[in-house]
Amino acid sequence: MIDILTVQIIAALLFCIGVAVALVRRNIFFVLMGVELALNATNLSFIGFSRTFSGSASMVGQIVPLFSIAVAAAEACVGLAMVILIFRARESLDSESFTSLKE
Amino acid sequence: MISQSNYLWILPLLPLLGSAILGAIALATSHHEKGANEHRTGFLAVLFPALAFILTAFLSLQLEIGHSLRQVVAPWIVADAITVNFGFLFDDLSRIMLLFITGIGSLITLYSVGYMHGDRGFTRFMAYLNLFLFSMITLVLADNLVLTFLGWEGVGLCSYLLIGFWHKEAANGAAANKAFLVNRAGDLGFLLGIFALMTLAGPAGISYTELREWLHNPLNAEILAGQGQVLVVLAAFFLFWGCTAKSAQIPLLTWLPDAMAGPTPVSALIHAATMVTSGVYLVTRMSDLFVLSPAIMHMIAFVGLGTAMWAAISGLFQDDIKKVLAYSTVSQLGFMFLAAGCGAFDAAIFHVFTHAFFKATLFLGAGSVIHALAGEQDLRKMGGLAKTLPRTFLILVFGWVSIIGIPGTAGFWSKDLLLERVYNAPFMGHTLYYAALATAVLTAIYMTRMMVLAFMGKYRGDEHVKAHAHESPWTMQLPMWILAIGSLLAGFLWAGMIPGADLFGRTLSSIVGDAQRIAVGAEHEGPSAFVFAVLGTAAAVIGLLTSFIIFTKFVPSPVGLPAPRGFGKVWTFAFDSLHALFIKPTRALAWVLQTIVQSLFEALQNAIGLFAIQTSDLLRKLQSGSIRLQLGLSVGLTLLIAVAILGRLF
Amino acid sequence: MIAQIYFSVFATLALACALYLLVARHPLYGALSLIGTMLSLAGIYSLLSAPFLGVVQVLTYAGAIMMLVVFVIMVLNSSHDHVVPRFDSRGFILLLVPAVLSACLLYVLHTTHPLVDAGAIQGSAEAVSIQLFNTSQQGSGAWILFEFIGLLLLAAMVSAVVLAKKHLDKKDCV
Amino acid sequence: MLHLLLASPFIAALIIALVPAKFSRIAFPLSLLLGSIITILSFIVVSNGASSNGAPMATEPFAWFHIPGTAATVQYALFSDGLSAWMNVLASVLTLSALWVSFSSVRERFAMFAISVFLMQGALFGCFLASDAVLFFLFFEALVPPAALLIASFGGPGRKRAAILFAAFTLIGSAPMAVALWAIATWTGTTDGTQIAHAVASLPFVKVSLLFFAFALAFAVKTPLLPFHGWQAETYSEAPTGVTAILSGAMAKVGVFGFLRWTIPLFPQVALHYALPIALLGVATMIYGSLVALRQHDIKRLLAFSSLAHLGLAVAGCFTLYQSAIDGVVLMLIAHGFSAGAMFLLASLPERWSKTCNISSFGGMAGRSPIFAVLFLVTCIAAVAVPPTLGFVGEFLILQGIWQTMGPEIALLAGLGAILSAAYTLRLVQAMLFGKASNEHEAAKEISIGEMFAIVPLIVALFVLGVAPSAVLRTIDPAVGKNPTAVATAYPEKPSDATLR
Repeated sequence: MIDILTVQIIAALLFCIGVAVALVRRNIFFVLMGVELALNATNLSFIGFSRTFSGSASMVGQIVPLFSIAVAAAEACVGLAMVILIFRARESLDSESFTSLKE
Repeated sequence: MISQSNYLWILPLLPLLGSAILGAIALATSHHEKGANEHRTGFLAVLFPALAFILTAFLSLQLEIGHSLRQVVAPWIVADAITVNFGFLFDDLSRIMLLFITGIGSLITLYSVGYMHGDRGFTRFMAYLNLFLFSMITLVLADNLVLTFLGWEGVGLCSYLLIGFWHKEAANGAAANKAFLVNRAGDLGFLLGIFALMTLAGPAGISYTELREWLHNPLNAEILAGQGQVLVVLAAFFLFWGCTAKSAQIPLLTWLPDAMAGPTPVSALIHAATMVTSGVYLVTRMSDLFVLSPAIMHMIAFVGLGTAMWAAISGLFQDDIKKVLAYSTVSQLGFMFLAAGCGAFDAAIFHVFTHAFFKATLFLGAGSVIHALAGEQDLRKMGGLAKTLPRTFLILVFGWVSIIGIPGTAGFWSKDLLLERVYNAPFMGHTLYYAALATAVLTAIYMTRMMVLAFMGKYRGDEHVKAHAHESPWTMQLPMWILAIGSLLAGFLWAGMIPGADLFGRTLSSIVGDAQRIAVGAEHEGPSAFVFAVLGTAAAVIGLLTSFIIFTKFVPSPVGLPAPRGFGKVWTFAFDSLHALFIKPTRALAWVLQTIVQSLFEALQNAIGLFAIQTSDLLRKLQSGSIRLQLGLSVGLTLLIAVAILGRLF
Repeated sequence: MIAQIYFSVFATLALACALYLLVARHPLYGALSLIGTMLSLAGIYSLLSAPFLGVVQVLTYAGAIMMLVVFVIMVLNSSHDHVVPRFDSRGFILLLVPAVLSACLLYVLHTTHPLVDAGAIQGSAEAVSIQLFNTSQQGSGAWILFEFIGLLLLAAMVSAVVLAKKHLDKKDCV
Repeated sequence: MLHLLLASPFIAALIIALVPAKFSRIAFPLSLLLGSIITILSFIVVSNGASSNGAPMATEPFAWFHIPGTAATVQYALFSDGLSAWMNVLASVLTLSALWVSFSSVRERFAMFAISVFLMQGALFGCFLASDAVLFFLFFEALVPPAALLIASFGGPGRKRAAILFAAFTLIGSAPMAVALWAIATWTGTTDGTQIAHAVASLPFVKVSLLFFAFALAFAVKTPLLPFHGWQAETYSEAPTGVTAILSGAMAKVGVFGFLRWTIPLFPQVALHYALPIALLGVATMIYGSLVALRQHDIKRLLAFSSLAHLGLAVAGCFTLYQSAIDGVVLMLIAHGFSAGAMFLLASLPERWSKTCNISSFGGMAGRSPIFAVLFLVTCIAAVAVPPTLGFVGEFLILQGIWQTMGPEIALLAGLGAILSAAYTLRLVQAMLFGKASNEHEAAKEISIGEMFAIVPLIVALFVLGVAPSAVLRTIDPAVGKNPTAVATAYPEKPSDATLR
C-alpha cells in the first residue's frame, strides 16, 4: 500500500511551499492562496496519520480535516471581504503599501 | 613617686579663659571702626599668661626633684580598645618646659602689646596668642600621647592663624597654609606612632608613666625582643617623623622660613622659643622608647646634624633679618636633635632652655629694629644703626654673644656641654663632634654677618626712614632686657665646669637618667671639660673674626629681591624643591582625577543612557508596517523556539 | 500496485501546481494552479481510504472556496495590478524561513517511522458519520463541534456582507 | 514613643499642607515650631536611650502584610538603639536649621518646601527606626521622591538633570536590594532584621554573598562609594543649599547606617570575607574625593566631594569590623553630619549675597563680614578634625581600627586623606575669607541673627561632643564600660553580635 511516510513528506513540502508563497509574494491574493495551500497540507498530514490508528480512533483523523475545511471556507470568505475593503481604500493590492501600522 | 594634685587643670584653663574673653571682645567690636581699647585688652592679654607663670612657679617650688604631680580630670574617649582621659602630669621635665613657656610667653605678650600698637586686629592677635599658650601648656602638661596630640594640633592651628594674621596679603595666607599642611603631615606621623604604641603595649601604650613601666617591666622583655622590636622601631620612626615637622628638621622644614611672614612676636614666641621645641620635648619624654631602637637614634643624630649644617650654610646667604634668625633657629634645633640622637637628652633640653632665651632676645631685638625702621626687614637697606638705636643694639649684642658661645654666656655653657656629650657618644661620636664644631663656626660667621650688616658701616637705606627711627616704647624694652639678662645668666643653671651648678642636670636625671644609661653605656673617660670649652671658644672667635673682616669690606648692593639669587627665582637651598617633590605629584594626580577620571565617569553614565536609546531605536525599526515581515518574523521566531526545544530533546 | 502509480501521479501533480503557484505571474493563474493541487489532494485522500473527505475536498474547497477566490480576483482585476512586482529583495530574505522550516520538518520526519496499523478501518462516508454523530458518552463528542461550525459559517457570511455592503450605497463603489 | 516620633514629621507636613493659601505667610514660623517639637522628641528618645545605658527601645511588632508565595509576614516594628537615636537627632536638628536658613532664599513657595522637607525627614526617621527589612526598604525608597521634588522645583539652573540623575542612581542602586529581600523571604521565611542573620547562616556561601552584595550596592550608591558617586556632585551643587545640608548631613548617613545595621550584622561571614576589598574601596573613595575637591571652583561641589571623602573613610571604618572603629564610625557620622550641614548652610549665605557659587568671585570676607568669617573658619576647623572636635575623635578611632586590622600601610594611606582634607579646606578658607576683597564696591553684608541661631548650635555641638564623646558612646555600646583587653585582638569575636547591640 502507500507508504504514509512519503505522504507526510509531501504534506510537509506543501506546507513549506504554502508558507513560502504567503511570505514571498507581495500580492495579497497570493498571501491568501498560500495560506489555503498550507491548510490543505495539514489536512493531508491529518489523514496520513489517521491511517496509523486502529478502529474508531482512525475515524477521528478524518473528522478533523472536515472541520478544518469548514473553518478554511469561513476564513477565505472573510479574507476576501477584507481584500475588497482594502482595495477600495488603497487602490492597490501590493502588501508593501499597507504600512499604516508603522510605528 | 606620683602624688595627686587637684588644681593642675587651672594651668591650661587660664590662657583658654583669656583667649575666650579676648575672642568675645574681638567679635563684639568687629564692626566698630577703631576696635577695642588697647590698654584694657592689652592688660587682659598679659594678665592670664602671667597668672599661669605664677601658678607654675608656685607648683615647681612645691615639687621636689624626682617627684611628680598627677591629676585625671575626666574621661575623654572611652572606646572598646582604648580609654583616653584628660590627665595632667607635672613632673621635672614638664616643670622646666612650663617655666620657660609661660615665662617667655608672658614676656612676649607684653612685648607684642607695644609691637602691635595701632593694628586694627589687636584684640584678635592677643586672643590667638592666648589660645597658643593654652595649646602649648596642654601639650607639655598632658599625661598621655592623645592629649599631647590635642596640644600638638592646637599649636599647629594657632601658628596657622598667627602666620596668616595679616590676611589682607595673599602671600601671608599661602605661608600660613604651607605651615599648617606641613605640620599636618607631621601630625599624621605622630598619630601612626600612637597606633604603633597601642598595638605594642595595648591601652597602656599611650600614657607616659604606664608606658615607661611597661617598657622596663621584665615580663615584656621577650615581646620587645621578638615581634615587638618591629613595632618599637616603627613607633619611634613615626614619632620622630611627627617631631621633624613640628621642629622643622630636614624633610619638613620648608615652612619655618616662610612662617616669618607673621608678626615678629609670633616668630619670637612660636617659631623660636616654644612651639618648635615641642619636637625635642616629645623625643625626651619618649626617651625610654627611642633608646630601645639604636637605628632610630642614629637617624635622629644624623638628621639633626644635617639640618644644623644645611641651615647654617643657607643662613649665610639670607638678606632678610628674620630669615637669618629663622635659619639659625633651624640650625640650633638641629644641634638639639643631634644631642638627643647621641643619647644626651638632658643636654638637649638644657640647650632648648638657653636657646629659648637668646633666640627670643634676638628676635625681639630684630622686631624692635623693624619697628623702628617702619617695617624694613632687608639687611642690605640697614647699616650703622648702632648709633641711632643704641639700646636695641646692646640687647642684640647680648643675644649675639650668647648664640655664638662666648665663654660665660648661656649659649656657651649649653653648646659646650652638648658638644662634649656628642664627642662621648658611642656611635661615631668623634666625627659628629668635628662636624658640629664646624657648624658652630658657621653659626658664628652668619650671626656676626647679621650684626655687622645691620649695625656697622654707614646707613644704606633711604634717609627719612632713618630720621624717624626711634627707640621702642618701654613695653617692648622691658621684656627684651629681661630676656637679654636671662640669655647671659641662664647658663649657670648647669655650668659644666663649675662644680655645684648642675641643678638642671639633677632635675632631669629622674626622667631621662635610666634611658641615657642604656644609650650611652658606661661613663667612659674622655678629654676633660676644659679642653672642650677651649675648642668651643676658639670656634666662636674664629667665626667672629672671619665674618668681621669679610663683611665690613664687602657690602652687598641693596638691589633686587632680599632672597639669595641663583638656581631660579627664589632659591631656598633646595628645601622648596624638596617640598615640591610632594606637592607637584599630588597636584598632577588631582588634575588627572579631576579631568580624566571624572569625565570617564560622566562618559560611563551617558554611555549607559545612550545604549538604552540605541537599542530601543533598533527595535523600533522592526515595527515597520509590512505584513510580510511581521508574518515572517512570527513564523521564524516560533520555528526558532521549536528548534530550541526539540533540539534539546534529540 | 496501481495505487502506487496513482499516488505518485497525484503527488507530483500537487507539488508541481504548488510550485507554479509560487512563481505565477497573475493571481488568476495562481488560483487555477491551486485548484489543480486541491484536486490531486482529493485523489490522494481517496487513495488513503478517506473517500468521503476526497469528495468534500472537491466539493467545498475546489468547488466553492476557489470559485469565490477566482470570482473576487476577476472583480478586482483592475488593469494596474500587474504593476505589483512578483519578487523583491525582502522576499528572498524571507524565503529563508520556509527553507529552515522544511529542513526541520524533514529532519523530524526522517527520524520517525510511522507504521500503517492493520486495524485502521476503511473510511467510508457511513463510518465517518457514525463517528461524527455518536452522541453517547464514549463518543468523541465531535457533533458539538459540528453545530459550532454551522454557527461559525453563519458569522463569517454576516461579517462578509457587512464589510462589503456598507460601501455599496456610496457612488464611487466598484 | 517611637511611633509618635516616626509619625510626627508626617503630621507636621499634613498640618502645613492644611494651612489655607491666604495664611501662607505663617508657614515659616509654623514649620519652625513643628521642627523644634520634632527635635525635642528626638532628644527625649536619645536621653532615655542614654539613661538606660544603651538598652534599645523597641515597639511590639504587629503583622502588616504577607508576602505572597513565601512564609514571611512583614511586621511593622520599630527599634531604636543608640545609633539610630543619635541619627534621628542629627536629622531633626539639620532639618530645623535648614528650614530656618533657606527661608530667605525660598521665599514664595515656602509651604511646599516645608512639606517636602518634613516628608524627607519622616522617611529618614523611618529608615533609622525600622526593625523589619522590608519596612526599612520602604522608607529607603521613600527618601527619594521628596528629595527629587525639592531638587527639581527649588534647585539651581541644572536642577532637572540633577534630580533625574539623583533619582535614577538611587533607585537603580536599590533595585537589587528588593530582589534580595524577596529572596530572603522565600529562602528563610522571615524579614525581621534580628532573625535574618541566624536564618541566613545556613544558606550556601554563594547565595549569602549575593544577598550581601545586593544590599551593599544599594548602600554604596547612597553613601556614594567610588564607582557610584556620579550623582553626588551634580545633585549637591544644583539642589537648594538647605536641602543639600540635609542630603549630605543626614541622607548620606542612611547609606553608612545601612552598612552598619543592615549589611554587616546580617551577613557576618561574608562581611568578614570581603572586609578588606571594601575597606580599600572606602579609602580609595576618600583619596579620590579629597584630590578632586582640591580642584573644584564651586563651593557646593567642593563640599560634595569633601563629604564623599569623609564618608569613604566611614565605610572603611565599618569594614574593619573592629568594635572601637565602629564606635569611631558612629562618632564620625554625627561629626560629619553637623560639620557638613553647618558648612552647607554657611555656604548658602555668600551664594545668596552675590548670586554665584564660584569661589574666585569671593575673597576678603574676613574684612567685610567678620562674624560670618569666624563661624566659617571654626566650622572648617571642625571639618578638618582638629583634636578637640568630634571629627577628630571619630577619625582617631577609625584610623586606629584600620591600623589594627589592616596594618600600617593602609593606615598611612587613610592618614594621607586627612592631610588632603586639610589641604582643600584651607584652600577654600584662603580663597573665601582672606586675601583682597574682589567686590570692594558692594555694601558689606553680614550673617543675620536668625541664621546665626540656626548654625551656631551645630558648631557648639561639634565641640561639646568632641570633648565629651562618651555621651554618644554610652548609648551606642553599653559594653564600653568593660575594661580594655591587654593587647587588642586582631579580629573581634564573631562580628554579628559585636555590632548588633
